[in-house]
Amino acid sequence: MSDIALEVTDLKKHFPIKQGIVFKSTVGQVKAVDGVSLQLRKGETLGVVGESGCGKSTLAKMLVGLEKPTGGSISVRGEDVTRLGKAGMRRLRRNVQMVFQDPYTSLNPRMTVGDIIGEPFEIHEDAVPKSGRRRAVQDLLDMVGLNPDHINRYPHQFSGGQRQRIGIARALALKPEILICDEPVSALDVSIQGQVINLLEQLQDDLGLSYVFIAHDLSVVRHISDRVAVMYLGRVVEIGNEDEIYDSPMHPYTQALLSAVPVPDPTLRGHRDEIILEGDVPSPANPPSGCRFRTRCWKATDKCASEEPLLQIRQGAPHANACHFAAPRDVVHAVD
Amino acid sequence: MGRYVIRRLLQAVLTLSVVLFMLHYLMSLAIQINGNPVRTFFGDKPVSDELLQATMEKFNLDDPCLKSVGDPCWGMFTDRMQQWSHFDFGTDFQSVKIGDSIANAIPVTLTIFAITTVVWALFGVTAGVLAAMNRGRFIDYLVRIGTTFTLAIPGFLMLILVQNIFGVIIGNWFREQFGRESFLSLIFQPTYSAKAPFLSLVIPGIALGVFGIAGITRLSRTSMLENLRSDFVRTAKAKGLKRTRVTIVHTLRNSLIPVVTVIGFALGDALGGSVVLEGLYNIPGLGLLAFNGVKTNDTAVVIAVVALASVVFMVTNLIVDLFYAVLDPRIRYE
Amino acid sequence: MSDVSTPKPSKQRSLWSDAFHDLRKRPTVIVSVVVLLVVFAIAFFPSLFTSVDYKQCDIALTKAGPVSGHPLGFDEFGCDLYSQAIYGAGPSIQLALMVVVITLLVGGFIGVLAGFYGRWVDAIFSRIVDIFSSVPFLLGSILLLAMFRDVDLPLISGQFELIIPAVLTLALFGWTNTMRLIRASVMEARSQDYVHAARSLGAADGRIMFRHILPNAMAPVVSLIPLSIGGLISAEATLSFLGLGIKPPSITWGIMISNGAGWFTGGYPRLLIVPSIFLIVTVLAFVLLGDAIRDALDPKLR
Amino acid sequence: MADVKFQSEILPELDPSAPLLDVRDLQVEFRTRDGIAKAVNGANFTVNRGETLAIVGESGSGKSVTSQAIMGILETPPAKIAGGEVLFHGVDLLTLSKERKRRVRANHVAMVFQDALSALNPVYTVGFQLAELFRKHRGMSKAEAKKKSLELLDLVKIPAAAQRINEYPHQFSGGMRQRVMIAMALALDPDLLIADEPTTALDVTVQAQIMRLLAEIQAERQMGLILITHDLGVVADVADKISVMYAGRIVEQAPVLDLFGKPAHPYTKALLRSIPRLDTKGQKLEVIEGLPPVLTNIPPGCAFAARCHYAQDVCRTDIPLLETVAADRAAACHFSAEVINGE
Amino acid sequence: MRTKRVMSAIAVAAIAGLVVSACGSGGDDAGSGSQELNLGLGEPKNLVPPNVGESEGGEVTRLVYSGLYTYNNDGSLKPVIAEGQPTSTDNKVWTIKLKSGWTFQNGEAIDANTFKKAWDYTVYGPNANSGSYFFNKITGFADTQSGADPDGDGPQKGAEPKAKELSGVKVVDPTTIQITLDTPWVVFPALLGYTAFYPTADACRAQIEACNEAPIGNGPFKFVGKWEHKTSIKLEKWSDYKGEQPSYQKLNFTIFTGSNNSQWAPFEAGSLDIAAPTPDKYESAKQKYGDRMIEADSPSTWSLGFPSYDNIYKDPKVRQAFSLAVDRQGIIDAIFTGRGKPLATFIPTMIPGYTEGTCATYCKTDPAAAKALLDSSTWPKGKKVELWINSGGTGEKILKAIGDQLAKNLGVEYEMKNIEWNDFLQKKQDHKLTGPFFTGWQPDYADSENYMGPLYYSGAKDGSDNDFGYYNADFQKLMDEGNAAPTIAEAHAKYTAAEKILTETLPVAPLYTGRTSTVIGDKIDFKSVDRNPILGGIDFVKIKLK
Repeated sequence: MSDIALEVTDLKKHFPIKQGIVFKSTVGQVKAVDGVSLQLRKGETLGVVGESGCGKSTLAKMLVGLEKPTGGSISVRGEDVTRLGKAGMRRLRRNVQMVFQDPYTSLNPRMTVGDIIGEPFEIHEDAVPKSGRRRAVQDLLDMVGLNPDHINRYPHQFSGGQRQRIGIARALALKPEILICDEPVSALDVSIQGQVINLLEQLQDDLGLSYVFIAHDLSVVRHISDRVAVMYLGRVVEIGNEDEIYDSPMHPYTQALLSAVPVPDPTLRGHRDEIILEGDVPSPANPPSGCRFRTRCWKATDKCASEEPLLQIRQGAPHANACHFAAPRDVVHAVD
Repeated sequence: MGRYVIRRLLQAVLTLSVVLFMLHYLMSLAIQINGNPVRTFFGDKPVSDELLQATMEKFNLDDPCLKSVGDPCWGMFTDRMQQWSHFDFGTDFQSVKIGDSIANAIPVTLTIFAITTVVWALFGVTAGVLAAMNRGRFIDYLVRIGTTFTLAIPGFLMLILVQNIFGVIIGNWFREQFGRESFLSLIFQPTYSAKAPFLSLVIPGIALGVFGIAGITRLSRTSMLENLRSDFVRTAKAKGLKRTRVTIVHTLRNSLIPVVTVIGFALGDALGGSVVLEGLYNIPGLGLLAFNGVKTNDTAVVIAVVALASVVFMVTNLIVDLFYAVLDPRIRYE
Repeated sequence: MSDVSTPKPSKQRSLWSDAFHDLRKRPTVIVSVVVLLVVFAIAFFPSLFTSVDYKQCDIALTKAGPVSGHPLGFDEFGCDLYSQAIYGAGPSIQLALMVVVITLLVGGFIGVLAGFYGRWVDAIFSRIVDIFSSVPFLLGSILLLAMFRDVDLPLISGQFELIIPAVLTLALFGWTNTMRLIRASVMEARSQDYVHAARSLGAADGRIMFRHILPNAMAPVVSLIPLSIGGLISAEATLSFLGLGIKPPSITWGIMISNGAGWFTGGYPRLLIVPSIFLIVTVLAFVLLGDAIRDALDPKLR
Repeated sequence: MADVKFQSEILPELDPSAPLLDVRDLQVEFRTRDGIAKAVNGANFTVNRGETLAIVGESGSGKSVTSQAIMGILETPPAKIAGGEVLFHGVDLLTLSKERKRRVRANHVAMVFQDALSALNPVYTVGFQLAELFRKHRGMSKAEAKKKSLELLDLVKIPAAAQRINEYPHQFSGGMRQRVMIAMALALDPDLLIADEPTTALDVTVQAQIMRLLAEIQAERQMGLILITHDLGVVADVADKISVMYAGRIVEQAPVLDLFGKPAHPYTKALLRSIPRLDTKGQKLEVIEGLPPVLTNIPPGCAFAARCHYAQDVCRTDIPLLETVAADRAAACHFSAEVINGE
Repeated sequence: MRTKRVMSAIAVAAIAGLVVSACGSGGDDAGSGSQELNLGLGEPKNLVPPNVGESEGGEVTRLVYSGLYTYNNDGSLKPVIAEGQPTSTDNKVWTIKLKSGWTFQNGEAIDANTFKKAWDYTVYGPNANSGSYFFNKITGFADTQSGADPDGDGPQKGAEPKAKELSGVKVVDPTTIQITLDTPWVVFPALLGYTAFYPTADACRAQIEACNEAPIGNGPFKFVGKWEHKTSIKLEKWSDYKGEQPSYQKLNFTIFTGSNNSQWAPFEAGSLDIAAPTPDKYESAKQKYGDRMIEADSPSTWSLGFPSYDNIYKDPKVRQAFSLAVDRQGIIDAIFTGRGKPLATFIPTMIPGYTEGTCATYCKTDPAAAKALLDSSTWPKGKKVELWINSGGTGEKILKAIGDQLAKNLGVEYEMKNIEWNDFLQKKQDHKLTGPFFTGWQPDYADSENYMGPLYYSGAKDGSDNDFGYYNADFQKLMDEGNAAPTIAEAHAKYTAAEKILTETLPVAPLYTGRTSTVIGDKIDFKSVDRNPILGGIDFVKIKLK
């Protein structure tokens, strides 16, 4: 198992709903993430997709230690970091870093680029000796394709794409093995998205990084990922290699999700298998019994309400899914 | 909502108890440091100890704790609270029931506040809205200059000037022209007149209103401007609604929400301002009651009036918050 | 809203330098800055503006009109009105500055703590703020000053002894506003991604609070500083007017107004008008500057 | 083109034979702190009944401003319509009196905004905001208006409409809110619907629902639809023809198949190549280097020149005009012929 | 035992009030022709005669109650209920005859017994009446007081008084009262016009608090309704009054409690019939109302007190230097627009026993002499003078003006110590004032003795029992001789000799007497206005409305 960079087992995050006049008591739980298990291999990119409210951002936050899990474990290099104290968190942070969604809010507008990228060195003083820090920052700028002379500029003097590069440089400062990218390109214009995606791919090649790539844009995820996990209401409903998921999705939700993504090719119009889901995602405070997707699923039976389908490799599928009635269906390509 | 109100009330009770105790402690400390106020009853006269003692007993100021600096005088505090629980607020140094004094003062101060609030609502909000609607034009500049000046002239100075100019100079002219009983003469009075209790409060009330009007006007203006730029106003325009409807139904109501909260706070400030106002105009309201209480170290009066002020302040703010929820359906208090 | 209103990044200047450039161009700013520079010079170096000792009074000259060397004449005590007005600036301005510094430090610190940690820390400080704000500011100040201004404070002497009681009182009731403001903007800043980023780098709470959150939460407070200095000068004048501020023979504009008020319709309007103009012009300059800074920092409010 | 409203009491002078909407050389400027920003710099396009025109562009390209100029809801100032015509069945909407402009809105031209949460007034119920249209434009009674509003909510498939009509916008989910927006736009049966990024804020599955709803309603009512978006996937799915905007200009205009098949402008071409596709496995993405120009300081010549592989000296001096390059299509490029014919 | 007496001035109101308005403010009603007199008033402390201690209460009490005597304008006693002047053969036992037929407004008859009961009530220790000390020279006074409290303010109480009645007061018959003093005192009758000696009805004493709110009087006016605290007091003519009846029906006091003296403005607005202009309005008032203005010296004196107990101020030269440095007329001109009179004596002019120019040497302005004196004194060079005053009121201005002059004429720096009234009183009594202080005196009775004995006489040889720490054996001796003198004239001769000693040793530097200027509204018949310099107020009973 030495090729596992990061392993998440039965990870849970429940936010209590509190009520009370003087003393508040917990009257319920918002189960943002409710039993997620994932493995990230060294050097690979694991895409995590799902709609808003599925828990993917909470998952990302737990992975970098911004949220404390309610249950389950996260192990980095075989060490469970959720059980560790401050020192463990420090180690986690040296190894696991995050790239944020919004390049406008994720950089402190009052700090220069040099200060932003150099901050990790100040926090982890042993990372780079004081004298070498400026050099190190300039190297990082160079690495992400920015002019090293711009070290004294402020974030607002850069465009969105350039800012995202700054964010990436900051994340790379401590030479982590794992980058958690939370919607790193969704705030960027289409013509800029490609630049950042290419940069991430190139850095992966150069530095041997492992990525957890969280996004709602399935096209981007397909483009960059080796493996993909699909989340719905705090659970992973399907996980597998990129082509397995996209070409032969097993879970009805995955199928619906993929079919809903428009493809920039007018010739496919009317030739794709379109699944339009009814209704909205249920509240994570009160998820449906059994299979969480059953309320919107066209395949749902009584079994789905009573028995929770586990995420496992089922018959007829090369990859794990969580559906009692899993069956492949190609919704991405034209069907005539 | 009910739960929220209960929680807020509980908080208010807690806050009030602390306020009461702090006041009590401060007043006790003042006596401990400055000496027993009962001493002043006798001026420079020699006072026999027994006379002093008897007088102190009469005003409940004979507790030995008042002689040791720093003593919180718990006993006095609990006694007072016990009295209060029977709605007995004690007597002041004139042996007048404080409850009665307050009851007499409340209508007067309320009248002032009513006038002040009307000034704010009528002039402040209107000016702010007009300025926002005519942004960058003459009326906007006029309103902005006006608010800047009202901010720049300290309240007490404004009151002095108003009293001297409107009450004395203009008022005297009216009195010479139209006689002393004329309507204008009664309005332009330099002090409160028991003969025309309402009319003689109009100018002071307006003056007090001018005190805090800048904040209201500016907030109305910015809030209005913000909403005029909002997406839902754009939607309303896209719906082909008339300008007046867009302004009043879709902008004004949303803009008034923050203004209402500020009026709540501003009334708290006005209570402070009323101390100066009522002193200058000799208006027998709460501010004067409090001011005289402080001046004479009349602990019982000060604590009662300030406690009342805090209660009014807290209740006003609670009502404002609830009203806020009524105005803005997004606010739901747990 | 519209696409164009977000200026293109590469040309954008920083918030502060942008604000500064914006401010430099406004006539009101230029005028008020000049006025304030003069006022500060007066406050800290009064002897540059008058060679007359403000304490040198000749009662025989009471309310006498202007004569050579005494351009504004004399007050009721036969003191030179001009030099009184000049020396009257110092205590007010010093007091206002001290109060602003204290409220910024105390209110800022507590505001950051309350906003950052939330929960019980916030609950406790918010209750304390409730307590202070439920006692009307002016009433509370009068209460405290009337009772305790005569108490000798240890360790303080000289010029400051005169203003310290008022400083402490005004600060005591003033910090809550700063605290509330800072708390609100800290709570807003707390959930920004750059804070998450710092946290995910392992930054300690102190670093996050003071390096990341505070500088960003300061903007709304900064524009309020001139306004609150103006307000404090007014407040000091009010207290002096009520006889609760600085004591003679030290002089402030508030005392001058208090002494002069009665003479306004008594044949000597000058005694009220002179200190009033000094006071109003100073406060006005602060208000205008504060307005301009706020506009510059938050253009959408313009 | 059935069911054309030949008579309109608001616009009696309209010419039913003229195109539904014909925008000619529309120019919009904004006063900003850095100078005049030319947000729209000569937009030309037409929309016919039953037709869907997609206006595609990145942020700052002027597509939203164009739509608001058509609606007549630009804030003026800071905006200023510097020139051009917006002909609705031959009537220039820009020259109408304020009152007539107002009545054209919602009756003839309606709009759906991107963020329904902020576009709906938070302090009124959904029912109130819908009924308002009927009451103010049609003079209906409260009860009638409510009935019509309910019908509309049913039309946009809001479940339990009778209860939800009394709820406030924040109590609706994103998708439901956008349906309310659509219902509002459709209330007075407009001839032209402008949808400004109607699904950008929504999840893909919801986006699919909304796009399908819009398509159905358009087909049923034979409205003209202007769809403003940056998402080429959505465009490919629903548009009849496409206008691509860049830095305030329309750089290419073409029927959907032609545009995706053989783009005639380097920008369009680069854009199509820079987006990852769901149905193909990733190879390295082509990127458009550089940034769009600043609107207050658009360089002379072609605005795209700095980022363009085809750029020659002429591109830096002469502004290419939008010219016909083939049947039904136009492009604003000095080298459109080369571009359309591949490399 | 402290021998000091009265100073009825209370706190802020007094210092401002005396100078500014003294007792009288009035004006006329808005021309409605109604028989009403509208006056302004500060809030009285108490309206029960035994407990009235200040001018506001005194003003109302004198209208609602009548006593044995009141004062003529020359300070002599004017009988009201009494028949003729008090008589005595030895100045120790005094006999007073009463008129008969007088009653209270509730019908209760007034006779000698009424007075005895009232006085017994007044002096009885536990009743805590502020007027009781007026009786302290009467035999048996000490027995009516409570014993010392063994534990200070602790829970134990002092011993009960030995007697409930004042043994020195005897009812000889229903119209004769006999008062016996501990020692002979020729001045004693001068006390009898004071409100403390006014009678109270049995019904009043039975419910003293109610009586305070709605007095049962025996004077020319009776209460309409209750005392509306801090708002108004309304009186109307009591038509059964046996004495001089007012010529009009109603007298309304509006009570002013504002932080400034705000009666002038309402006078100008026509809601008051008599008022005194505030100092700053004086000049304009004089111009406008000059012919209707009554200006008169008041019997109250104002001085700069010296802490003789303090090492620095022990040296009489320092005190003399300070006194010489003050320009009294300048202060009066500047702050009171000339309304006041520099004091060159310890006794004001209208008081029996006044002698002109007793303090001619040191009660004048002579900066050169002052400087020389100070230089030759023990005054430590560079010492900052601390000037003490209770905060609020006009006194602060006067003290500042004094400070300015000390600075100008003596070259010393000064610092104002404004402290709260109660603190000031306490510190003054405890000899904790560290510098000169502003002090005023309003007489209790019209005699020169009252300006000296209560203030500077000391039982202890170090002067520790008066506020000034002043002790002078010669002065003590002369005062004692004066008190024991058989006739008023002889007494005054001794008192004047004693005053001479004060003018050399200066326990205080006399500054000025106040001068009231009262403007009479034009609805009042100006000729009917009679101002009593001893009582310091206008006789409202005599006023006639036009």
